Amino acid sequence: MTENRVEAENKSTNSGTTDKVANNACPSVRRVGRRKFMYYGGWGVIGLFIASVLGSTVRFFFPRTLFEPPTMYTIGYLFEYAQGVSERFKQLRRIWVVREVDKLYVIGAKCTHLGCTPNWLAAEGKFKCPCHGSGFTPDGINIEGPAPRPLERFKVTLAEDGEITVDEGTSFRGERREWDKPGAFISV
Amino acid sequence: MDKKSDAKIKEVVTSSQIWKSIFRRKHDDTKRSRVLAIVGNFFMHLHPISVARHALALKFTWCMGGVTFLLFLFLTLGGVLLMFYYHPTTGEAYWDIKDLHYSVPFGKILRNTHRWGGHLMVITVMVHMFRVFMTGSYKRPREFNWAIGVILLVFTLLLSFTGYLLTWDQLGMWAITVGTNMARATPFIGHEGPFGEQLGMTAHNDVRFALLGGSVVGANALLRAYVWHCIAIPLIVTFLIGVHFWRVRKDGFSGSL
Amino acid sequence: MSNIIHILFLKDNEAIALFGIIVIFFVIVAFREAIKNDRLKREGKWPPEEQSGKDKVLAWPFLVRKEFLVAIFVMMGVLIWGIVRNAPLEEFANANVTPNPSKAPWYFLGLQEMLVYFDPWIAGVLFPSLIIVGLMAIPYIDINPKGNGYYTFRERKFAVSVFAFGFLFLWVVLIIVGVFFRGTGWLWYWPWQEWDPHAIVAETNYDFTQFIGIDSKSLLGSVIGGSVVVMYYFLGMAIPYAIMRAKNSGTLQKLGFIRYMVVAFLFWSMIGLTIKIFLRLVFHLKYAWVTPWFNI
Amino acid sequence: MKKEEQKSYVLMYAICAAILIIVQAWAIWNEVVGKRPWKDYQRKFYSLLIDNINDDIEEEKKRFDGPDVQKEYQEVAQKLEKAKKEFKMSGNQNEFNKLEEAIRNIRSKELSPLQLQLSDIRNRVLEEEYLYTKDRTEERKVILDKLKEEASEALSIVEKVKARLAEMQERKIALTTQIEKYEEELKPFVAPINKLQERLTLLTRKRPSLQEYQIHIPALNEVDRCKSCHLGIDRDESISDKQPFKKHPGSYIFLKNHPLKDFGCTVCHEGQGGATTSVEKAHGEVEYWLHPMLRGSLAQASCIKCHERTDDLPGAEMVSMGQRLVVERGCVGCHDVEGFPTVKIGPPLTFVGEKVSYKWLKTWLKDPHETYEKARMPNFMLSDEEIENIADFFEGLSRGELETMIAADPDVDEEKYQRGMALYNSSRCVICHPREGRGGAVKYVYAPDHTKIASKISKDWLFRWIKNPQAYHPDTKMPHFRFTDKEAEELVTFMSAEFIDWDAVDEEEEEGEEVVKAVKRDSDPASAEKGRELVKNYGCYGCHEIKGFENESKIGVELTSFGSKSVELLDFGVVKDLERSWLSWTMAKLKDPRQFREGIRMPKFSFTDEDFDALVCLLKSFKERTVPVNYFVKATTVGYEPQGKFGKIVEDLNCLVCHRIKDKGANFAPDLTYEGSRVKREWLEDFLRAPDILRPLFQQMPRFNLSEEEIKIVADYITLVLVDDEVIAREDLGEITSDNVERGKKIYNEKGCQACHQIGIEGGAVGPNLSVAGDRLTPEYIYMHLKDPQKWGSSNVAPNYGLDDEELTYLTKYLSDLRAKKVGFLWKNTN
Repeated sequence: MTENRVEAENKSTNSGTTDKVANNACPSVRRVGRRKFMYYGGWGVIGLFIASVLGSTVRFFFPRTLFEPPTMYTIGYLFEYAQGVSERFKQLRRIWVVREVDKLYVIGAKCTHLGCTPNWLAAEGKFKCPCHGSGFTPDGINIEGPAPRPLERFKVTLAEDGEITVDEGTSFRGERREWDKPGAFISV
Repeated sequence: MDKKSDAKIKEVVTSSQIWKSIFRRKHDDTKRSRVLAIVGNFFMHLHPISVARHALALKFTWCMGGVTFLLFLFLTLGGVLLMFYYHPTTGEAYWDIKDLHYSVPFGKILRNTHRWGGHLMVITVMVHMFRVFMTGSYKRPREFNWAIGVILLVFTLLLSFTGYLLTWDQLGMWAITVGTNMARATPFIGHEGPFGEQLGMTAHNDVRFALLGGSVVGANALLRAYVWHCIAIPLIVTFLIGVHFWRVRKDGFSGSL
Repeated sequence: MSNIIHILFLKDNEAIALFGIIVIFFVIVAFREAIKNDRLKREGKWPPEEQSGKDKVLAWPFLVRKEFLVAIFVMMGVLIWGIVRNAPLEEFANANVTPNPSKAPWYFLGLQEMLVYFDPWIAGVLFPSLIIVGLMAIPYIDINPKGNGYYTFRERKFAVSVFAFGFLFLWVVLIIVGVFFRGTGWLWYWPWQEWDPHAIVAETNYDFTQFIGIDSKSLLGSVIGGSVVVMYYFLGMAIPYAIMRAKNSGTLQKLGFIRYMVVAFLFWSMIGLTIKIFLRLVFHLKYAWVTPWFNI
Repeated sequence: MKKEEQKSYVLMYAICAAILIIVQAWAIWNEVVGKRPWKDYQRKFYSLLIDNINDDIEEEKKRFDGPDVQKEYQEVAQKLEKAKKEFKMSGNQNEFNKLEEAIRNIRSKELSPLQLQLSDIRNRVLEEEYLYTKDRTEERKVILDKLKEEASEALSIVEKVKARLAEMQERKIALTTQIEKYEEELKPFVAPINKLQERLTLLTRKRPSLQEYQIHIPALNEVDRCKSCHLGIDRDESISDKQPFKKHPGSYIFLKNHPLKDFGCTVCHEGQGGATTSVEKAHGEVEYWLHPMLRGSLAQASCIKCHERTDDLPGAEMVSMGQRLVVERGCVGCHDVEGFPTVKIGPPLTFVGEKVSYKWLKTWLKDPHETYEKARMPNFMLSDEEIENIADFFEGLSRGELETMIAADPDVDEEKYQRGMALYNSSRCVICHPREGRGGAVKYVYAPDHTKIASKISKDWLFRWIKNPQAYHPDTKMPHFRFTDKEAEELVTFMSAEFIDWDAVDEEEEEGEEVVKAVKRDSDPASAEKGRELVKNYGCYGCHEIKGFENESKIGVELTSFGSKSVELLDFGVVKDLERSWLSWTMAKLKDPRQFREGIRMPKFSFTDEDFDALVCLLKSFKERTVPVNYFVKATTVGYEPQGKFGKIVEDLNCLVCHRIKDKGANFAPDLTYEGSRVKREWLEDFLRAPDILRPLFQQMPRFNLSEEEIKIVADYITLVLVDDEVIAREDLGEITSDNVERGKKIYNEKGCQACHQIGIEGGAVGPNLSVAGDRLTPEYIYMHLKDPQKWGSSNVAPNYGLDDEELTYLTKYLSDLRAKKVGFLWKNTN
């Protein structure tokens, strides 16, 4: 591994070896060349090894399976929701279920400013975030404070037996005009 | 490879500001810089500048102390990684190990090597001690370092022992049960040891109770084993290894007649 | 034969097999080196040039490169081992079901094997403490200045023999016995025998005084047993002392009284251990000394 | 030797480095491919899925290209083309575009700013309101009112704009109604193909990544990754009939009622749900995993974890059969199992010496199944000496009143014999007691075979038994027929002449022994004492009541947690070539209990293969329950007990051996839970007096000779208590006229009722005879029954025809009109 240095050392400290080098110069040069190749090759391989171990370690940090609450779940039937904002699933799933005259949708209870959980102020008819005072209308549009965009809505569908299924995997963002897309609401 | 370009690249690399900021000085093949390589490097500083020629021979040292240290480093790193997927509770520990086996990327090989490496370390520590005895290397002036070594041996066994319980399976649980049951027979401070009963020792106030945090191997014992295994003993061992190495450097390798 | 292979790959046993192989290998290396050195010494070729300690080699690169090679080699071994063999993981811990056999971690199996012959406070506490204290005491009681830094047997016959006996027999062999020869119910099984959890072995053990017809639990039995144990230590210490004294031994003078007592006590404890194992296996001796508080 | 400085390790270094990188590559391969078999399965699954969809598309295309479909399709397509052309031609398109533009403009230029303004005003209103509540000054009030006014103004403007917008949108939509209509019409033609194609592109372009699927149920502390390989387990259709791609069989019972997300897989099937690295590990068929997978019907062992009762549980047939067997076959006589009652299933042996003949006893002990195929008593494989000892012991169990054992007697009074035979038939003994293997139709009633009964028991005992079975055996399932002494004597006469073991008679004649009248012998006391020891040793008192053994404990091992016993604890003894597993041991133990070593006392039972499977399944379920409370399914009805005088009669007659009332009893005969609503009282009383032939021979209820008083008690109870509110509520069905009876008859014939039911002498014999249905059944019941046959008793196989109310009414009237007098075919009682 440190062969080139060894060679140098031999030349500088031990004059005896110079004879040998002189005597069979050609094979020695070839030998040195091959050694050098193996030396650098060896370091290259070790470098590769370390890199791959680091790579494996990085992979290690991304588990295959999670033990988190499901992102797809049911929230009961249409008839269970009266018009207005329902806080039934706020504790369990951190969502609000909103029913309007002709549709029902699900709003994620996560402020678009810095991710705090806003409060529903029924008296004032708006969501108000305690962190920096962002306010949202009942349909989730930001009306005051620093929040940059409306609250997100999650995908809702009706299962075969009439239960409402929420899929947090797909979210709809108002500022991108996604709220009219199919899946963003259930028409009643 | 062309020698000239080789040298040129080397020149460019080694004279760059980045290289210099890291390596502090030039590494050419002179005796001086070789000495400086040891003296001036944090990691290499554990070595003396030069060693007796016979101490280089594998058949003399067997390299067991070095291997033990290497394994200690390896086990520490691997152990830190394993801790990311481990909860020391009776409900989760076993399933976490199963998950390491079945689901976590590279979890299985990590756990396997941690286990086998641990065994190997116990083996190499014993063989290291055997070698030190056979070469008489504990003799003056290294008596104290031998004593440190014996303590390190004990702590190595304890490291492995505490690690046994963490899998929370039958093997670990009963190995620990059998192992700690010996502690209750400690004279005076164990409730089944000589004079223990006379001194008022019960299963709830003796030395085993203190070890397990309870009268049986349970949730407390698991947590204790975890803390001992992952934090307390490694800290102690690191400290003692420091002293051990420092003494090796100060006393020199044995063999000078 | 299939049984021994089965046992070999049970739990951590492959590590212990490796341990056995490594120990045998290094014992051979150590004694070969020792004999070689002794021969050189006898031939007057001592010290050999490279052991003078004055011929030094730079650590960088000559030591470091070797260490590096060894490191690669060890990592390779551990990795292969980790890929090929899975670490053991048995059933979920259950305090109500004890596996049969139930064994401590392998490095404590020597102690567990001793539990067969002694009460737990001796096998599990006293002897381990004595081992640790005794090991730490070695540099202070071994005042022989020779053999410092090279393998030798001739110059340290007593020290090497005792240590080799303690390490190889009382530590390694007992571990091997505990791992490979003790099966279900902690019964003795030869490697070719199959472990049978339903096997029955009749074994009745007797206390020492029962051999001479005295109840070991009586005061008389206790006194007799106690005096045997005390006499063992006393005579074991006193007789060599007297002999050495009579011979005017230089070793004894250098040792001094306290060192001598420590050496003798540790030595006879070790020998006593072996004697008890022998007596149990051959004569079914249970205890030599029975008291209401402890038994030996 | 070279000096250290001259040595070169570069070759070794290169080799070590090379090996190291190879090992690392190996480790990575192991991680990515070697230990992840599910990746392969998932790939295969998706390719199979794509193949399937391709096949479907082909099929759809063929259908679409068919001439009929094409013709219709083209028609609509042309209409659409025309509509489109018109849309363009008529200038509607221009208008459409204009409208669209206008809507966009209003939205962005008018509505948005207005809405912003509105929310600003609203915010200010809220602020002012808040401030006003603080200081309540007049100035604030003024400002607030002004703001509020502004707000309502802004709101009205917004509303106006919105209204305009809506109007415009309506106009826009109106323009394209034609096109949209045809487009809608076209859709069904191509929809299936499009849908399939869409799925295909989704699968090929955006196939789900290869991943571990996990079901995590914290409540059960369970992590199942089974779906990683069994990707198609919860699909509606199997894409392959090979595992692991199959769908779950019987998914209506299992998966629909136990959604994967709430139950996972291992709660029923066990196995190692978290394991994904190999098939064996995942199925838990490896060392150190205590719960290997329960395949197929063995998974029923898990039903018991949650379901308190399984006897009516669809899909749990095997385990419920096991549960029944454990009690019925006397397992609990020797083994304690938590949750199972201790029942002595055998007859009491208190005075057995006066009941059976010594000779019969010996043959019986030798092997009960030789004598009686259906015998529940297992074979204890006794030696001849043991048999003699036990027989001697039993012989001594007698009150000593009977001097002689008189049994079979072929020479009897002919007249008595004939009368006895008639009585024997009308009592329908054969429903329970088989004769030469025929009869014995009631499930789970192990009544002795009558073929050779006369050679077994004494006349005197038989007489007393027939008079009142419960006097000898309180728990017997034999009903208490109300025979007079004369009748009983006739029966005994008939039986002792009819049921003689002629083989034995021949044999004995050859040996020159006394044939029929075996004199009671005195047993040897020493031998009897030995017999007593043997009875104790084999635990005969577990099933039989034997005097002197009342306080003995069961001789078998407790089985409460047998299902979780580890293999090491099972004694394989001398058996070497048996697979070391719980399953094979248990099966072997049941089949041949004594093969493992000498001294095992468990006898050999005569089980069918099905029984063995059921028992193994049940034994597997014997482990500690670990499900949380909310998973636990309690039995729906709590033990019903018939009360009062009726209860006594029910007990005396053992009605519940055949009938079921409120989930208690067997289902051999009709469920009586709602009998009061079903039948008319007069008919019921007649029937109890003399049962009609209503059903095939082996199912016909026997005549119990009840007294008038008893009949009244039973009829009272049934009509008052065993009723269904729903049936009572529908009493108004109108008059029966010949007109609507005719219409009902027409429906009866149209629906093919006669295929199963008999009226008069026509029709099938699957269902009950309806000739006198009008006499028997209440119209309300007929109506309700026709409406939903399944609801009324589980044995009803009648299909639900989904008749409407009118049809139901007519049919009901027709059936109600079927009375004895009308049919002109008077049904006589059989005696």
